[in-house]
Amino acid sequence: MSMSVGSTPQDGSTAIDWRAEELLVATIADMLEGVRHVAVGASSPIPGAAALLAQQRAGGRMRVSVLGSERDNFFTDGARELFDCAAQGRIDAFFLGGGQIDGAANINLVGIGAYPRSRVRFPGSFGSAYLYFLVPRVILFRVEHSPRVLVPRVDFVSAPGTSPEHYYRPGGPYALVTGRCIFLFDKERRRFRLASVHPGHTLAEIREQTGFDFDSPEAVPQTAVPTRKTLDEIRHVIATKIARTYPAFAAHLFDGVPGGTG
Amino acid sequence: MSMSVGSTPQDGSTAIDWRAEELLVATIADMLEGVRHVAVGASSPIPGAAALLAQQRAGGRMRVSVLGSERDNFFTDGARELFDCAAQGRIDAFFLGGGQIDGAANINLVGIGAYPRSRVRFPGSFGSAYLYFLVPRVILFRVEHSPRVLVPRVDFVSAPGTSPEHYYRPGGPYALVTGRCIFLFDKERRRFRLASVHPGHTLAEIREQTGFDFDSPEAVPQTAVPTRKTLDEIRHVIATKIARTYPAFAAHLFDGVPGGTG
Amino acid sequence: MVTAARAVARGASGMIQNETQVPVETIDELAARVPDGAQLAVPPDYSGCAMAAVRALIRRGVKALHLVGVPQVGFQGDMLIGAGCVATLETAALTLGEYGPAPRFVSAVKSGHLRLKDSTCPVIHAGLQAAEKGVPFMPLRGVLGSDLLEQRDDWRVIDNPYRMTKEQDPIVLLPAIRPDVALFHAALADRQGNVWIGVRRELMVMAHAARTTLVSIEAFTDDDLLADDRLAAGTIPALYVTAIAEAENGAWPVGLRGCYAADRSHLQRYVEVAATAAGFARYVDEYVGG
Amino acid sequence: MVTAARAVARGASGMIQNETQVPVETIDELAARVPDGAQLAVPPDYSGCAMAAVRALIRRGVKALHLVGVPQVGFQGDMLIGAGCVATLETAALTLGEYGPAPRFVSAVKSGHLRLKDSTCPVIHAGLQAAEKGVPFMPLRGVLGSDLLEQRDDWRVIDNPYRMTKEQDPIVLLPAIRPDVALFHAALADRQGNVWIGVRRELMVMAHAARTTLVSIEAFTDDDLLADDRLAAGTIPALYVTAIAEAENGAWPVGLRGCYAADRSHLQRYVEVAATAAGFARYVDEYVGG
Repeated sequence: MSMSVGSTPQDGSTAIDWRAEELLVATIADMLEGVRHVAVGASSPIPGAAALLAQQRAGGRMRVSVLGSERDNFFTDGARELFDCAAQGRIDAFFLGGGQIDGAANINLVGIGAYPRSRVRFPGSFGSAYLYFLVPRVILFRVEHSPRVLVPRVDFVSAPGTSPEHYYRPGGPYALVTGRCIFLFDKERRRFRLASVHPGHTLAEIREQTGFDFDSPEAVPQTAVPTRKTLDEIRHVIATKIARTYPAFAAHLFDGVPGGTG
Repeated sequence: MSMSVGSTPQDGSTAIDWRAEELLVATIADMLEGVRHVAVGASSPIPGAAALLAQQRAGGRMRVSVLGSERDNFFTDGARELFDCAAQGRIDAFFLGGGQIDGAANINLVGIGAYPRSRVRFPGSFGSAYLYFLVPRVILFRVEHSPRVLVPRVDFVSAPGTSPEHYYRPGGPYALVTGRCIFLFDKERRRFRLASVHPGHTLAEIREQTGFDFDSPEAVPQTAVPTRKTLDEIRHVIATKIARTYPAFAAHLFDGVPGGTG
Repeated sequence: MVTAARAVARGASGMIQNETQVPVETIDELAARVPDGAQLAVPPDYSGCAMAAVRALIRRGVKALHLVGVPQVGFQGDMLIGAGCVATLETAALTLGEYGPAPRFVSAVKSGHLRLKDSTCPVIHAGLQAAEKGVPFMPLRGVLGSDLLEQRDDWRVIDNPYRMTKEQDPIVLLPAIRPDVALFHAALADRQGNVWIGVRRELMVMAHAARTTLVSIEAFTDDDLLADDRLAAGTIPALYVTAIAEAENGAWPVGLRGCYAADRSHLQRYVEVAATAAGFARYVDEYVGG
Repeated sequence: MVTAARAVARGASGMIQNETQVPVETIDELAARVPDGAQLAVPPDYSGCAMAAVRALIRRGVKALHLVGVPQVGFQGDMLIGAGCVATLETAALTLGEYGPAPRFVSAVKSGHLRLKDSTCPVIHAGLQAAEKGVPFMPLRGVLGSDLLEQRDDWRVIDNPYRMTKEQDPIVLLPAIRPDVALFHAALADRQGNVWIGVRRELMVMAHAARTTLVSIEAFTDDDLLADDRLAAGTIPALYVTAIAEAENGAWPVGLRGCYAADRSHLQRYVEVAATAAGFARYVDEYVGG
């Protein structure tokens, strides 16, 4: 996907340029405030950069594990350790995507069409059916925001968004972040509530591009654009770390941005 | 305990000297024939020496693990590995002792008197309640052969000698080796059968010193004394290994025996 | 640091010689040990993949494998499926990561020629741990309400016998996974057959759980891997190793931690070529042979 | 061996700085973190015993501990019991090995002042693994028909839900053991708080399972233990470590693998002196203080 560059005047300051990716990084970093340990997939550069930014803001007092990475992963008990660690309550936040995501926060990582002969087959459920239950703050992240992805009901529930009250489930969905907006998940109502719309997008567009029904405040706020301070942090501090952890992403993101590869 | 030195003429050969410990080592080594992997306690020098002898006879094609030893233990998954390994069917033989042993091969490693305020308290059951179920050839070994140890019914069953037919129990008692004799365990009859009496001991003495009832053939054979070849192996080959693995025992056993510390 | 140095320099070698030799074979001999119909466990692309052995398996035309990804599988899975070696696929995912959808897997799913046992990572780990512990099953949190559970008649739900709550506390039970064969690649083995896997500990669980463990390695060392605790801590003892084949670059085109990176251009080319069955056949002709 | 050398010389250090510091404390500060009444897990004499911290615990007069031997316990147990610190003892054994019966333990058993939860090694390992996996229980083979089972109302027997047999297949379920505190001694830690334990992997399970993990070490290293796979393979990540105290010879008079042997004459003397309560009190005066 390609993402736009915005130029937004900030309260009382001169206009600054930011990229859509930077907005997402800043937004997700906000959601990680107070988190002690966040795990991120190796091929999740935006959540990964957000985690690094949140770690930076926490003065380093946050652990970031990059799964599947040879280097940024401090596990020493094999591939199962992530899951055991989550079950021990030692992972506060995690990211999940979805080939399909529905309005009850169910996610489908298996395929489209009737299982098992999926018309479109995705890789599989990975650890979703487990981590979604055990990690308190699961952020669903999918840049593509279309009726193809955000469906009324997923064709296959890799991991359910909600469970009966009496189930053991310390974890679950916290938010759904897309290229157009932010939804927060309302655990009481078991459905999403639109929290903010990214600059350049509209509520009408989001209704049209979302296959599921969701709640919305009367006046929908705009997603806060990254502050100059945040952009400086991303470009001058995080960029170096990002480049080492997600080189391809960093090359794409910081190409031509001054100081970006710091 | 102190053990005697015997001098027994062998068929057609001149008399040779052997120690009681050597008889036990040789006897137990015979019981380990065909075993692929035997585990031995760190403070079990006689079974340990027997395992080394059996390994030697097998041309090295037998693994010997000395538990709790820093050096002769090839486990790399922590203290649980022995037990997992047994459950996987990878340990063919093991040794257990008992503060009390009864005629149904129940063993007591907990204490004498009513639990929990044992009149005589032993260290505890260790892994017996598990390994006795899972290791096919468990050899009970206790040099002291007295009514105090070999009782009609143990005061506390650390591990039962037998289980109902339908229980999952690939393992169990194979023999009971004492300073006076060898019993083999009869799984059908669920009781011991006297197999042989060590030179210098008698059936009458064994009946008197055994607190439980046992079966006995009409003519009880004498336990075979170690052959010259076996004694040579013990004294010239095994002794070196024993000395490294069980230094105190080796010092005791081979003190004054020619070639013993080879 | 004197103490520190002492701490990691144990030095003393094992006292009891366990001279049992683990057979050293060619990669084709190793592959010949995998019978048709075997339940074969393999690691993901980020762990130690015995790619040379997988090519040998395809050459020998192994059939009807029950392939288990521990907990997921990558190129090994796509190639074995493409070559018609796999009847059943049990995995949390079959993923080629950044290289995009796995072409032969996706095609086999559409054709319905593959029996799928879709799973989730911790279930596969727990199943192997159950086999490692010799227990028939393992309980696990999560998974409830997933369609994975609907599709798997071998997963059970019971009311937690240790629940502290008044209401039911459903918990999933999973059967042990005891592979007929575990197959993986590692950097090093010693002459006794001990295999060094470092922090890639899922390989150790596989070896503990499987009936037969086949390992290809980059190279032998003449040292005793169990003699130094630094290495012993990341070593699978020979007890669990059935046979070893030396295969330099044996994980190629996938990478091997600490040794070499993935051959990205080759993997990208694979994904493009294997988009069609004919293209995959050409790839096999060129790189697998047989 | 070039490849071999490469294999074990990964070299590259971690990229993401996890700067979270594990507090470094005095041995008395470490001991102060163990509250009265805590369930305290400690290793056997052959593993890493934090004897200096145990002495600190006795000095501070900790009370009503639920002491768990993983899976058994030695001198630590006898001393803590002798000093009146232990209300409940859960262990597969309390053994001083070749030194003979444990005098304060045997005396406490006779007096009835100790609540005994006699166990067996694999049950304790399985209980800790259950806590490590965040499951409420673990199944285990064996144990049936043992009086241990009779005495433990927290162990259950169910019919194996996966049995293949016509008749019942009883199997034991054991509750998770989640210690409030795991306490042990290790050779090395780095400045980030990662702790090297080599092959003494029961210490890692303890750290994973416990709510709080307190570690005394021989010395710090300025290297990053996770940067080299040789050391990382035997390292508990700082994530699981609550606090560290430096204590050279911290396992004395027990030994520490790779560092020093047990002080046999001291241990022998302990057993003789501690034969009476008065003798034990003198021992405490002399060697524990407070």
